Amino acid sequence: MILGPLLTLCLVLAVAPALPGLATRTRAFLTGRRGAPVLQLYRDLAKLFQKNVVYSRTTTPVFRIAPVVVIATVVVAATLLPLDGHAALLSFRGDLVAFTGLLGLGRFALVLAGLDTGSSFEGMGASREVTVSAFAEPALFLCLTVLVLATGELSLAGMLGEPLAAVWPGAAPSLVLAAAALFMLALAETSRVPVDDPATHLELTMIHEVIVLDHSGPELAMILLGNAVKLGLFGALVVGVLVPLGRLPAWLAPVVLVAGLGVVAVGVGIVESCMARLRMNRVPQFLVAASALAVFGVILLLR
Amino acid sequence: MSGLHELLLLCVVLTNFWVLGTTRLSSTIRATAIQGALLAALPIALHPSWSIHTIGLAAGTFLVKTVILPSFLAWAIREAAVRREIEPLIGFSTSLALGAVAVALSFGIAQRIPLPESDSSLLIPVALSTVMVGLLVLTTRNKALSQVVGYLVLENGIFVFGLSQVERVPFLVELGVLLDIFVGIFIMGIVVFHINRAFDSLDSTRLTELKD
Amino acid sequence: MQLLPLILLPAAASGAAYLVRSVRLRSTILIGTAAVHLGLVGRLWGDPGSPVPGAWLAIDPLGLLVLSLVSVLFLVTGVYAVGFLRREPPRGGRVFVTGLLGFLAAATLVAVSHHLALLWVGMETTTLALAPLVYHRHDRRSLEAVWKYLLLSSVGIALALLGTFFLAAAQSWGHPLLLEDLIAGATSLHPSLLRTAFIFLLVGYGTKMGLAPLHAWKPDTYGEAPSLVAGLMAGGLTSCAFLGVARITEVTIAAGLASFVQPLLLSFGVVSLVVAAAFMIGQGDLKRLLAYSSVEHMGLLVLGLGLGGVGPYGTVLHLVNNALTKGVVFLAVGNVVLATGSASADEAKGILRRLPVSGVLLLLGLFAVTGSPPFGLFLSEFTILNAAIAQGHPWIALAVVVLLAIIFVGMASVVLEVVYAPAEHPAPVDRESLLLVGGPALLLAAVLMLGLYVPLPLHRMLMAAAQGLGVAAP
Amino acid sequence: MSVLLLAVALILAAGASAVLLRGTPRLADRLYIVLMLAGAVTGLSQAVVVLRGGPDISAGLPGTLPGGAWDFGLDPLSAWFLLPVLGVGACAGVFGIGYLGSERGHRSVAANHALFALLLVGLTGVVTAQAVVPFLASWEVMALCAYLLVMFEHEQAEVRRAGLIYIVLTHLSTLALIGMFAALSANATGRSFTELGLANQSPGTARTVALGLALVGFGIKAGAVPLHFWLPGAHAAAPSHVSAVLSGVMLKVGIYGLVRVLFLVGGAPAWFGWTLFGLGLLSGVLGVLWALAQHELKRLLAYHSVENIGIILLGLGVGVLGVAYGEPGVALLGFTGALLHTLNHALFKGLLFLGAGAVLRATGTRMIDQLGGLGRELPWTAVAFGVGSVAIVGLPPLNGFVSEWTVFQGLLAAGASRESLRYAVVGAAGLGLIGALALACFTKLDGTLFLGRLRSATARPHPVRDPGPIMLGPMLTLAGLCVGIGLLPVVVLRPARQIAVGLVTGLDGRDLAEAAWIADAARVTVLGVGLLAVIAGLLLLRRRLPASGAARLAPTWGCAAAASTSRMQYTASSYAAPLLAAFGPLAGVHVSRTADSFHSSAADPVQDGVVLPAWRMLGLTSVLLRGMQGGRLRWYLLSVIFTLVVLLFYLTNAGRTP
Repeated sequence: MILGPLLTLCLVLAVAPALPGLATRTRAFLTGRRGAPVLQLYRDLAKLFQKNVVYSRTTTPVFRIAPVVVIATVVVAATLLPLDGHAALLSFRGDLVAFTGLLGLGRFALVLAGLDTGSSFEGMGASREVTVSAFAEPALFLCLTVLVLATGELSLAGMLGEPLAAVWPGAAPSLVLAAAALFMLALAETSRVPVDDPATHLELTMIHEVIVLDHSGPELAMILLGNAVKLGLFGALVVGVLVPLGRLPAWLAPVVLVAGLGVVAVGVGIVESCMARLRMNRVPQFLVAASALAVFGVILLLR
Repeated sequence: MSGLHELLLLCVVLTNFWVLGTTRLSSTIRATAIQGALLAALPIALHPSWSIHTIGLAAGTFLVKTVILPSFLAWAIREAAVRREIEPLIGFSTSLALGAVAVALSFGIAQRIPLPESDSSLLIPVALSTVMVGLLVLTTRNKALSQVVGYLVLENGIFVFGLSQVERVPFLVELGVLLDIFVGIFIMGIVVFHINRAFDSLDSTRLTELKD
Repeated sequence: MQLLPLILLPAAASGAAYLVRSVRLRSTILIGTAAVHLGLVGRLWGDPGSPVPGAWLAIDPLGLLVLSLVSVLFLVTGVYAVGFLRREPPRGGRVFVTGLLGFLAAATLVAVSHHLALLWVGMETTTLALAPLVYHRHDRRSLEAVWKYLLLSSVGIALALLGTFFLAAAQSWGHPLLLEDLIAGATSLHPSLLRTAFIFLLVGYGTKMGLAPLHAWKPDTYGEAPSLVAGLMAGGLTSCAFLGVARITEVTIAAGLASFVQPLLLSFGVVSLVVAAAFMIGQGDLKRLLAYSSVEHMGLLVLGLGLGGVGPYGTVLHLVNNALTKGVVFLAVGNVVLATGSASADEAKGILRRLPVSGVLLLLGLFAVTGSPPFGLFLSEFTILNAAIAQGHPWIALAVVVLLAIIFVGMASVVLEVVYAPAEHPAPVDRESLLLVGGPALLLAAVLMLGLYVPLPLHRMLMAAAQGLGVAAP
Repeated sequence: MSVLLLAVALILAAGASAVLLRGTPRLADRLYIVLMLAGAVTGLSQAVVVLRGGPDISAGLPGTLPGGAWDFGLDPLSAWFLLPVLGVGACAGVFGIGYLGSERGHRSVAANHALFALLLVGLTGVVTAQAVVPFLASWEVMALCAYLLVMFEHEQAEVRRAGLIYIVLTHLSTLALIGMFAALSANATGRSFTELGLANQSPGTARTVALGLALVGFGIKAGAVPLHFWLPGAHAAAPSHVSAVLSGVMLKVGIYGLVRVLFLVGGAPAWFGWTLFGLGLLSGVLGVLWALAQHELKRLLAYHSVENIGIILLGLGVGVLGVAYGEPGVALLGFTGALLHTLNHALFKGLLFLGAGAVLRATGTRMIDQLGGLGRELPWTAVAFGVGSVAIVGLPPLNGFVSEWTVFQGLLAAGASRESLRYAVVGAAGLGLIGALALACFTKLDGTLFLGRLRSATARPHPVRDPGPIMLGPMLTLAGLCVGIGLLPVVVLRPARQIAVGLVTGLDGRDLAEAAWIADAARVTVLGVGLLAVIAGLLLLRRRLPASGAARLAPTWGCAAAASTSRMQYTASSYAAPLLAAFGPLAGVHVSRTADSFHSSAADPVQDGVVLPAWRMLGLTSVLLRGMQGGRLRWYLLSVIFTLVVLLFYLTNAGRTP
């Protein structure tokens, strides 16, 4: 029984590193450049895992444990999602709180690691990271609330699985709004344009990149991987909301899922190519807009 | 002899006006002395039955209100050696006018609020007007001593009122009342004396140190 | 006729105290009289004696309650006075003791007299007996205080006499002005005359109680009189004055005029609370502060009286608690004044360090007098609030809660500063004489006990006392 | 009951020993610790017995009215709240021995210990009292002991100010409670809780008044916005182990009171539920926001207590609404979540205050921006504090998560229900915001205190070290409990749920089935253990990597800038600035700029913006009345006459009707 979800999980973990590459490639293509190959991140990870590490003298064990926590939380969070729309490895009432909680724990560790170096740059990055997340969190909960109200289920496996497919006709508008909001959140949580620019080289404009400034070798690799998987998870949420995977046969669902992830990545790329990056103090408004979409969804269901 | 007490009561009213109108402390005291005498006469006039009660009451009243207190107050003035003029807050004519108003008012009230029936239709109105005049003096005079006089007048008014109940209130109590008033005035006099020493004036408007 | 000695003994003692020259002997007379008086009162609890029809002097529960309060408070104050006179310059010792004992006699007369005119005589006498004590310090301020005290109280009391005559006029049956007959023949009383009488008596005795807006003499007098005298006034004199109000209320309610009486009492109560609260904000002088607190508690007394239901029970309980608590706080403040020479919050500071015992007494006294559990006043205030809500006056209850809160801020901000703030010129720790702290400590213990539970005999007595005031069992 | 009495006696004995043996401090301390722990264990054992379904315990003395009987008792609700009282209380007490050790000589430490013991006894009395007078008496003992403990350093003006604000508000709450009980007992035959309950089953004026006053009285004690402002000052002024009890336990007494009242009146109306809900949302968001703005360690923690109280009130509100709208399942979740969070907050907030105390003792400052890099010097303190922070943010796998998870379920289930109760779902978003802000706040705190480098230019007088076992022991104990509950929630979930069942009417079989709950709890355990396992595994794996061997040490990469000094680190204030800026004036940050200085300070919008101005206004208006006491005898006489005239008018008009 748990074999299917397990396989899907491994699949998602496997394809996740390709997603950022895909997004970047799309962006390059649309802006008329060749850009790095889609599988670039795999190579980087492979290289980084081989590399030796440099630690700042200021740092404490927190700095070394953080990357592990980051990736561990993302992976465990993945077990709560019914990736293929049928079942999740682990599911209980209100597990969506655990899902967000785990992502939060990862962020907690990452931010502390940044502060551990005592560098003003990384302090700045950490500050921005928590600022962004402070506005992202309510939006995420509103999106999940839409699902709860639509399906009446309290567990992710329920609200993204068969019951969701059943209520689609009735709740379509709200669900679309929620999906849109989730997509915006995906941009924010995985630090893409317009919230952050992974391609920038000026520390003062960075959010995510500047936190990991001092990380090197395997630690850096884990953080990059974790970020990629996070994108995968949010993509999976979007796909799960929009596509009634639960109705598909068990062998087909994973394929559709991967395809959907690809679409999401391309979408990210398109957004990056046609949007400029927002000023730091405008970022909250972007996320408030996402919440607004979700709130509309909620209101549609409440009335 | 019902005419007599009516006459006495009218005299009481006149003494009230005297107290209001005169400009000298000593003469206000004389006025109260005479008022006391009138009050002493009233019980007998009202209750011709020569009972111990009325006699005693009359005697006691006369003793306290005509003899002792006025002489005591006069002594206080002499000791204090103060300027004898009264500086009222409001002019004499005004206070007289107010006194007249008080009399009118008390006759008016006599109709409005229910009052004990008494042998004389004048008794209650006069009592009330005397009470009002007492309060008037108390509130409008600046000299401590004249305030004592005002208090005395007030008490006189109440005494007149009490006469309507004279057979209801036992003799002993009447004496107790008299004694209390006597002691009260006595202590006030002493305080006035001290005030004069401490502030070298009887002007009670100077007593405004204690406030919030 | 076991009541006469109660009056004559202190009267005689007061005369004696004036005659003797030796301070020691005078103190002995004072304390001895107080003790014997208390003993006699205690015997009355045993057997109140059978009421003699038509007797002017009789003992009833409410009267006995007030009598006991005065007696207890007087013994404590007397003991304190001995210590006080030792510390003060000897001047005035004679008049002082004489006045105290005279007050005891007069208060006893008030408590036991069932003839309302006689009650008036006693009331006036209490006023006069305490006047020389207010003037104890013989300076301008105390002179001003005693002048205002005398004149206002006398005018008030004069109005009460007028009211008494009105009452006599209203009566057409039984011995004149005799409480029993008034109540028994209440229905035969002339209603509108009775109303007039009630108003005059309420204003008259209300002035002596210090109900706002008739309270003006209180802060000045309490502020200038020696603390123990102020305490005796706030605990004893006001209780006597309240007895006057209670008597006439008994009669009026018995005559079926409750609907006329209660609004008056309620409005006096609320106004007193408001005025007390307003004047306590930013009040810098401890004794004036306590004076306003006394206004507040008088307000609560009449409030409970006016509420009906269990209100009167709360009132009589409050009477007891208030008397004892006032003793505590005034005597504690007295120690502060003795030590620092001032009762103003700016000059008296660091009391906890300098007078540890009195400091603690003052601190606990603050909480007791503001009705914090488990001190007695909380229980009576609880009962009064209970009556307010049960009788359908929730807004009065809420108003009382808010006003009590404001009052607490006013008191706490001053007292806590006096207790805790470090003094400008740190002084060594005084060793406090037992005479000065023993009494208040005992009173505080009693107040605490009353908050935890009301002993059965006292409860019965309170019930009986509240009966006449139109009470339902709480 | 005798066991509980024994516990109380032991705790009192501990206090007494502290005073009587002042002469021999070391003996006194040992005895204090032993007696305190013995008392706590005794009492806790009794509580556990009751919580495990043992029979309720009750005892009392008959009393006369108006006071009524003196009943005490231990039902599951009391037992539940007894856990934090004695558990956290005892830990803090032991910690206090070490904490105040250095104060001996120039302060009355012994008295402090004795008062602390008395405070615990008062708290025990409050949660076990079953009648009005014993409740209020214990309540005031608690409040006054707390006051005296707060005034420990009363020679400082700001301590006295904080004390005054505290005592004023606590007295106001006492008055409100007196009024509340007066209303509840308006129609009651006696003064015991059972009798009050019987008298107030049906709605009516008295009950409405009582509920309103309960909100004020218990709201103040619990520190719900806008009645919270006594809390930061008092917590900052008190010695840290006292702060731990004030925040961890005394606030909870307010919650206990609310729940007890709900028990009495049997199902409160909807308006009450919505009020609780609104207060909860307000307290939660504003509490954490204001916490983020603080520069001072203990004030920050105090504001976090406001936030957590908000979460608890959210749960209570959902519970009441569930009952009011006939959704027992929702109500059950709400109440359970509230009760759970009460216990959990007691644990981790106690832990955090003790940690703050350790930091304060080591460094002598409470100003966050002067600290830094303590992690290397105080490793154990850092670990304990870190556990506390993760717990308070509500992240898995610690206990904070368990309770917030339950409250969330309540909110979402409310949304899924059909009644107008479903609007409560907005609370979920609010709770999400609260969580994210809390994360920001505690990353700021941990990062600034323990990580990076020391910020203050002033070199420390002496090298700092972890405190001794007396102080470390309690901290680690509490940390262990946080982890334990997080990994094995079922232990606390079941009793909490049992109590909630007693509060909810009209439960059907589906809601009553406990199995589903236990299964979910078990899955949470799996989640937590799994997470730890994955982390451990990955760490091992990391060891195996070829590159693991030679790690090179270098200075922090300054982005090609010159070597950065410790002054260049991000301060806590700058860390929080962008987030606070997004909330504008609501955050209550006051900035003062001059040509050469920039200073930001945190004010309490309620206290400094509303209450104090209002009080000043009151003072001004009262001045208008002062004229009455102008010192002129004439006016006094006139006021007497005036009164007389007014009454005579009343007589002639209203008086006519007999």
